[in-house]
Amino acid sequence: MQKIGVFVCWCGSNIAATVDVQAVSDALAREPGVVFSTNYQYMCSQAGQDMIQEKIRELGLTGVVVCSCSPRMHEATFRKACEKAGLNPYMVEIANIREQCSWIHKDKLSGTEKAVLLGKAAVAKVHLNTPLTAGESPVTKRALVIGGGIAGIQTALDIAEAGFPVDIVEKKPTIGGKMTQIDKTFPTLDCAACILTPKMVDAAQNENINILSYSEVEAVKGFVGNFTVTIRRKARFVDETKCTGCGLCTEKCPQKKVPNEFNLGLDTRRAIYIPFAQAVPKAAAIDPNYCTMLKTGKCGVCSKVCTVGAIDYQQKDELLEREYGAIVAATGFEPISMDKFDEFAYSQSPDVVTSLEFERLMNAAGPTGGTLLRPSDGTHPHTLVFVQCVGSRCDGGEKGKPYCSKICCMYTAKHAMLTREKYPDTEVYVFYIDVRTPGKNFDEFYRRAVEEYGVHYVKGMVGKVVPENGKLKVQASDLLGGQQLHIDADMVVLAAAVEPDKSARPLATMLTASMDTNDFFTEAHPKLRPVESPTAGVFLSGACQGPKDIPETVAQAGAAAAKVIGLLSKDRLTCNPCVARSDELMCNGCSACEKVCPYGAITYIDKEFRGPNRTTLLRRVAQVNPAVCQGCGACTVACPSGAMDLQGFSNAQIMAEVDAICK
Amino acid sequence: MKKLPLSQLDAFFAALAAGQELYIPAGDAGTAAFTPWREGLKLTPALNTSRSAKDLFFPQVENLVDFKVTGKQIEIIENRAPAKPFVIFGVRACDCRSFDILDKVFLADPADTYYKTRRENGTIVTLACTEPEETCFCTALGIDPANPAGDVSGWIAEDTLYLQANTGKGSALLETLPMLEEGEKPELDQPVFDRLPLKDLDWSAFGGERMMEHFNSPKWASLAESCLGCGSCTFVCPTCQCYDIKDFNTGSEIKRFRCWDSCMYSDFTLMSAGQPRPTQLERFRQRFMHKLVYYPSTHEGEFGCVGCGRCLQKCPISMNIVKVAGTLGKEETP
Amino acid sequence: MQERIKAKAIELLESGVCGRVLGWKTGEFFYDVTPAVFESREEIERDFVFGPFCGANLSKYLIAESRKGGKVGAFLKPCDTYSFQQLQKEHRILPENVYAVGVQCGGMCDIDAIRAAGIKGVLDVEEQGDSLLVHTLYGDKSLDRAAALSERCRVCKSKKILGCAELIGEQGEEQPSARFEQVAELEAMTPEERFAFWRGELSRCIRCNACRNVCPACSCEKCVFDNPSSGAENKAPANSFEENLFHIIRAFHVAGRCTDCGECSRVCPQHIPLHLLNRKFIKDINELYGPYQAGADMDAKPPLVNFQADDPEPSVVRERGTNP
Amino acid sequence: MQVNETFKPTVVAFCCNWCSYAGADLAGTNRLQYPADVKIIRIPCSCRLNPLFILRAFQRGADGVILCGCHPGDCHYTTGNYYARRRMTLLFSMLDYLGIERERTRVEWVSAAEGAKFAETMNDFVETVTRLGENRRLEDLRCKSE
Repeated sequence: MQKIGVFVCWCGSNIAATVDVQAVSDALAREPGVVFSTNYQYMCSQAGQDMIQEKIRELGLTGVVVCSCSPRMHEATFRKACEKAGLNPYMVEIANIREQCSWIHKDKLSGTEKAVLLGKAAVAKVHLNTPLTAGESPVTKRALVIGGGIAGIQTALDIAEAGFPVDIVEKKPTIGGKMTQIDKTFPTLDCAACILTPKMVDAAQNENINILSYSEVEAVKGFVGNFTVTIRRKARFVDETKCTGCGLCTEKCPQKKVPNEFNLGLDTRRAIYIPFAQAVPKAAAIDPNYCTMLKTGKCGVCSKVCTVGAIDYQQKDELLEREYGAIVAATGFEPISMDKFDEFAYSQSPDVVTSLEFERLMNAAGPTGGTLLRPSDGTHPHTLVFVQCVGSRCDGGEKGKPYCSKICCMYTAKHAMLTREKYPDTEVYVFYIDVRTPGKNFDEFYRRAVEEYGVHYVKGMVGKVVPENGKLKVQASDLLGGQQLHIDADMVVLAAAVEPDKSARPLATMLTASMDTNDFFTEAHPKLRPVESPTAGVFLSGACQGPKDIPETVAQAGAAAAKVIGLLSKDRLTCNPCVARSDELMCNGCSACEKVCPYGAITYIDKEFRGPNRTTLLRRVAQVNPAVCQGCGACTVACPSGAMDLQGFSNAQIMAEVDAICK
Repeated sequence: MKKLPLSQLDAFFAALAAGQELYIPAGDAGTAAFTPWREGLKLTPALNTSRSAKDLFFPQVENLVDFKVTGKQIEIIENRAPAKPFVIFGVRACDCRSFDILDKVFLADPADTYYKTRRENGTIVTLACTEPEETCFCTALGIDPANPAGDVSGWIAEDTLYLQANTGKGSALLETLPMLEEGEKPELDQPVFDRLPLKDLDWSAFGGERMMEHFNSPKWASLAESCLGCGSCTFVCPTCQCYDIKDFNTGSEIKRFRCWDSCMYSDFTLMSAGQPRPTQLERFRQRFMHKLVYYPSTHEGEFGCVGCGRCLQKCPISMNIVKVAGTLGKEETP
Repeated sequence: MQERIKAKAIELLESGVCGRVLGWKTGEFFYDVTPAVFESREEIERDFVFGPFCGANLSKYLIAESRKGGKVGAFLKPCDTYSFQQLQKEHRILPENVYAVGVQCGGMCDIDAIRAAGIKGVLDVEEQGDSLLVHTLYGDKSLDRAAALSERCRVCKSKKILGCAELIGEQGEEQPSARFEQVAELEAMTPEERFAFWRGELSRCIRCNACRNVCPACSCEKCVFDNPSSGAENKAPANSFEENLFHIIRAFHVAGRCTDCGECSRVCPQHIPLHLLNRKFIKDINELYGPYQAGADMDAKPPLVNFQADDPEPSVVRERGTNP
Repeated sequence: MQVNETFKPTVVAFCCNWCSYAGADLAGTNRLQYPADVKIIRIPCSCRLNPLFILRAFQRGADGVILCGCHPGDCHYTTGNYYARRRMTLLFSMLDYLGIERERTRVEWVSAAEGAKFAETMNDFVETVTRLGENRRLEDLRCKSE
C-alpha cells in the first residue's frame, strides 16, 4: 500500500474562491492510502515545495498528489521538488483543479465536488504508479533553420557563432526574405538593404552555416535531439557552385515577359534571373514555367553565353536526408490577398497598391528607380490616401483576420512621412481605426508624421474607392469630424493584413508542432516559453509565431538560437520514461504494435521461454527501444492481449482514474 | 396417481406458478432452457434443455458476501438471496439423477448452505422420456428414462399428463392443485430405448479400481490433442460442480461471488506455485478421470455422469466422455 | 474426395515430406468428427474421414503444430486457408514447418441445422443429389441439402484456396455472397429493436469460451479476459454488462483480422449468432475504408493498423441515416 | 421530463495531452464555463484510448464518454489520431449496432488553441447526454448500489 500525501493548492484565490480547499483536503484525507492531506496558499512557492519535501521525509511518503493548476504548468516543478526529497518524480500526480475546475465552475458546491473527484482520481492513479527512471538519448549537434528571412538568418548566425553547424532551408532562390523588399525601416528610417545584406553575406561566409536555397522540407522524422529531415533541393538548372553571378545570362535571355516577384509584379524579369543584386547565393535560377528551352527544347541562349558552363537543363530535384538535433521554424509571413476587398478597387485600378508594393515604388532598386510614380500612367501623384487595417481586426474572419497585424501603423506613418518629405507638394491622408504605436520611439515617430510632416490622420474607415477619369474617388467617414469625406486621390495605399506563410501549415504537420486557428505556430507557453514550440526540439523564430516588426523578430531569433544552443550543448538528453513496455510472457509476436508505431521503436526477437513440463518454446516477442519510443500509446491499443502497456499511463492506471471519476 | 388432460396444462402451470416460482423447459431445440413460467409459455418440443437443470440449485454466478469500504473502514455484509420456494417442471430422469450426485458433494459435511437452501426450497417434477436422442445413454448408467424419480414423477401418454408424488414435498405440492384427478397411467411400450446406439456402453473398466493405470494411460495424448480448452462440456454438464470464488470491486465495495469453473481452463486451481495441470492433456484427463474414476472411488462406484448426452452435442470438436471411455476402456490389442 | 485425401495423407507420410498430418477423425456417429493428428498409414486408413461434417477449421491447430519440430501436413478447406494466411501474417504459424494441401469444399453440413429442422434421433445421413435422406430412431426423413448446410456455407464467400502447396479438387473463386444481409436487416431496425435482439441473444451466453478458443484470430498467449491484471478479467457472465463487454471486446480484438470463417457460431453451445458481430465490423470496414478480406492478401495492411488521411470521422455513426 | 431537470450525468472526457488537454486548459484560462459533470482524464494521445476504457466508464456509471484529440494531421505523434479515428468509428458503430444510444459516445478534435471549441463541445455533449438520461443499456447494476 502506498503512503500518499495530498497537497491542495489555493492558488491565492484562483482556486480557493470557487473550490472549498479545506473540504477537498478533508475528503481526500479519507481515501485509502492517504496518510497526510493539507491545503496551502501557494503550493508552487518555495514554502509550498518545502512543505511537500518535509512531509516526504517526515512521513516517508511513497506518492504525492498535488491538487493545483494544470500539470502542463507545474507538473515538472512538483516532480523536481519531490525528487529532491528522495521521492521518484514519477510518483507525483497532479489533479488539475484550477483550469479544469475552479476557473470554469462558478458554483462552489459543484466545483468542490468535482475537485474532490479529480483528487480521488489522482490518488487512485498514484496507487498504481511505479518509480520510473529516465533513459538517455544522444544529441545530433546540428540545427536546421527553416526559412531564410531576417529571423532565420539571425537565428542561424547566433547558433553558428556558438560553434554549432546549422543549415538554412529557404524555398526562394535567395535568402533575405521580406526585409529585402522593404525600402526604409521605422522608426530610424535607415535603409533595410544596408542593414540586412551584410548579415546575408555573414551567413554565406560563416563556415558553420550551410545555405540550402531553393529548397523545401519534405519530411521530418524522429524527435528532439534526433530528427531526420528530408529536404528537396529544387532544380534551379544552374550549377550554384559554378555560377559567378555575373548576370550576363539574365541580360541575354530572350524571354523578357516574366512578372518580377521581387517587385511584386510591378515590372518584369527574364526566365533566367537573379532575384536582386545582393542575392545570396548570388546565383541565377531558371524559371521552368517560362523558360523556352525547358518547355520546348529550343533556345539555349543562357547556356551559350555562360562562360563557366553553369547552365544545366537536365538538373533534377534532389532529395537530401540530414540529421539534426534541433529545428527552428522561421517561415515568416505574407500580406493577405486583396481579392476579397473589392471596395478598394485594388483589382480595378493599378493605382491602388498594397503597402509592400508601395515600398517597391519608393525603393531605388524598385521598378521606378525610387521615384514615386503612378503605376497607371507614370505621372507624379499629388493626393495619396492610405487605408489602415485592411483585413486586420476583422470580426467574423470571413474576409480578413481577427488579429491586429501590428506593423501597419508604423510603416504607414513611415510611408506618409517619406512621401511628404520627398514630395512636399503632395497631400497625404491616413484613415485609421486606432493608431497603435507601442514601441521604443514609435509614438514620437508617428507624431512627427502628423506634426512635422503635416500628414492628415483621419479616424474612420474608407468605404469605397471608385476609379473615375484617372482619379480615385475615395469615400470615407471622418468619425471625429462627424462627416463624410470625398477625396479625389491619385493613389490609394492599402495596409494589408499579414498572415503566416502558406508553407507553415504543412510544415507544422510534419513537425507535429501545434498552430493556432490563424495558422501561427503556438508557443509552449505564451509568457514563459515564447520561442519554444510545445513539441520538444522545435523552436519558433520571427513572424511565423505572430505578427512582428524587425527588432522584435531579431530579438526572438536570438532567443530561439539561445534555446537551440542550450539544447545542442548537451551530449545526451534525458528521455521521457513514460514509454511503452512489452510483457514478453504475454506477447504474441503478431506485429500489430510495430505497424502502428510512428517511430520504429519496436523490434522483434525470437526468445526461448520455459514451457510446461520442462519444455522450452521459442517465441517471437516485441521489444521497445525506450530511447526511441515517445510514449504515444498507439501500440497499447493495437495489442489485443494487452502485452504492450504504457508506463505512467498504464491500462490499470487509466482504469483506476475512470473508476474514481465514475463512482 | 393423479392425471390431467394436456389441454389443461396451461391452467395447471398457472396454478403451480400461483404458489411459487415455476420453471419449465421452453424454447427451440438447441437453445431450450428452464424458464420462469409466465402466461403463454409453452413446453419445449426438444427432448432436453441446452444447459442442465443444475443451474437452479447451483447457479453460474452467485453473490456470496460483500465487503463495503467506507473511508478506511471495511464492513462485511452477508448478501444471500432470500429463500423462495420454487418448482421445476419437466426435469428428465438424467438431470434428476444429477441432483443426487451434486447432493453428495454439496450436502456432505460441511453442507454448502447456499445450495442446501435452494434444494430445500425446490420441488422437482420430472417428466419421462418418450423420444430419446441418439446421444442418450442414461440407460447404460442404470437410469430408467421412462420412470424418472423426483419429488413428483410425470409421464405424458397420449393427451394426458400423469403425476405420481414420491416424497412428502411432492404430495404436498399435488394437493394444492385441485384440477388433478385420480387416475392410473397405462403401460407404455417403448421399444426405442432398445434401439439407442449407445445403450450397450460398457464402463466396467472404470470405477475406483484401476486409477493409476488409467491415469498413466498413453492414450490421453491423442484424446486430448484437439481439445480447445473451452468450458462448454463443463458448463452444459449436469454433474460438473467446480466453482471459483472471485472478487469484483465496484469502486465502493467488493462483491465476492462464486461462478462455475472448468477444469478445462488454464487457470483452474491456479496457485501461487503455478498451475498443477500445466497442459491441456492434464486438464482434459482431470475432467474424465473425475467422472469415471475419482468420483466413483469415493461414492461407492457411482459414476459422475448421468448419460444426458449434452457434451456429445455441444463439444466444438466432438470429443466426449463416450469417446474417452471407449478408447480408454478398450483392451490393448497386442 | 475422401479417398484422394487419405491417399495424399499416406503419401505425405511415407514419402517423408511430413512426419505427421492434420486431418479429421471419425467418431461414434457420422457427424461427430474430431480434428486429429495422424502419424501412420494404419491410423489414416482406419480413422481419417473427409465428408460433409468436417467443418472444423484446422488452421488454428497449426499455431502449435508448426512449432513442434518437423513438418506437419495439413488439409485445409478454402475458408480455412484464409485463416492459415492471416495467421502467417501475424507470425503465429511458421509456414516453413507446414505442408498445406488445399481441399475443395462443397459446403459443410451442420448437425444442429438438421436437428433444428425438427429431426430427432439422427443415426445416419445419405446424400441423394440435392437432398439428404436422414435415418433416425424414428424412421427416415428427407431434408434439402441446403437446409442442412451451416449458415456460413449457405453464404459462402469464396471457394478460393490460398497459399497451399497443392490442391485436391478444383481451384475455386471468390463468389458473391449474401453474408451481410442479416447485418443490414439489423442495421435497419430501431436501436430499441436492436437492443432487444442482442439482449435476447447474448443473455444466453454461458462464457464457456468455445467461441474464443476455436477462433483462429483469438490466439493470444493470454487473453485479457483470463488475465487478472488486465482490468478486464471476467470469468462468468455476471450480468448483461459483462456479456456485452466480452463479446464487444472480443469482436473488436479480431476486427480487421477475422476472416469470417464462422467457427464461433458453429461451436456456440447456446447458438448465439456471433458471426453477426464480426460481420458488422467487416461490413463497416468494407464500407468505410474500402473492401478488405482478412487473410486474402499476405501484404495488405490490416485496416486497424492502417489509415487514410481522409478517413470518415467517427460522427459518421451518428449521422448515418439508419434510424432516428 | 421532470427526471431530466434534476439528472446530472457523469461525463468522462479523455483528452490528449498535447492538443485537447491544453485546449481544456485554455478554456479554463479564458474562464469559459461548462458543466462540472465533465471530468477530464489526461492521456498522452487519442490513440492511447483503449475501447476497454470506454466500456469501463459506462460500467462504472458514466452516461457519456467523449474523446478529444488533435485535429487529424496535427497529431503530436504524427499519426496517433488517425488510428484513434478508425478505432472509435468502428467501436461506436458496434455500440450502435447493439442498440446502445449512439449519442452517448463522441469524438471531437480540439486543438490547443481551441479553448472556446472545447467549452462549446462540452456544453453540447452534456446537454445531449442529459437529454438521453441515465445510461441503462450498458450499465452494471453491481456498480450502482447507491
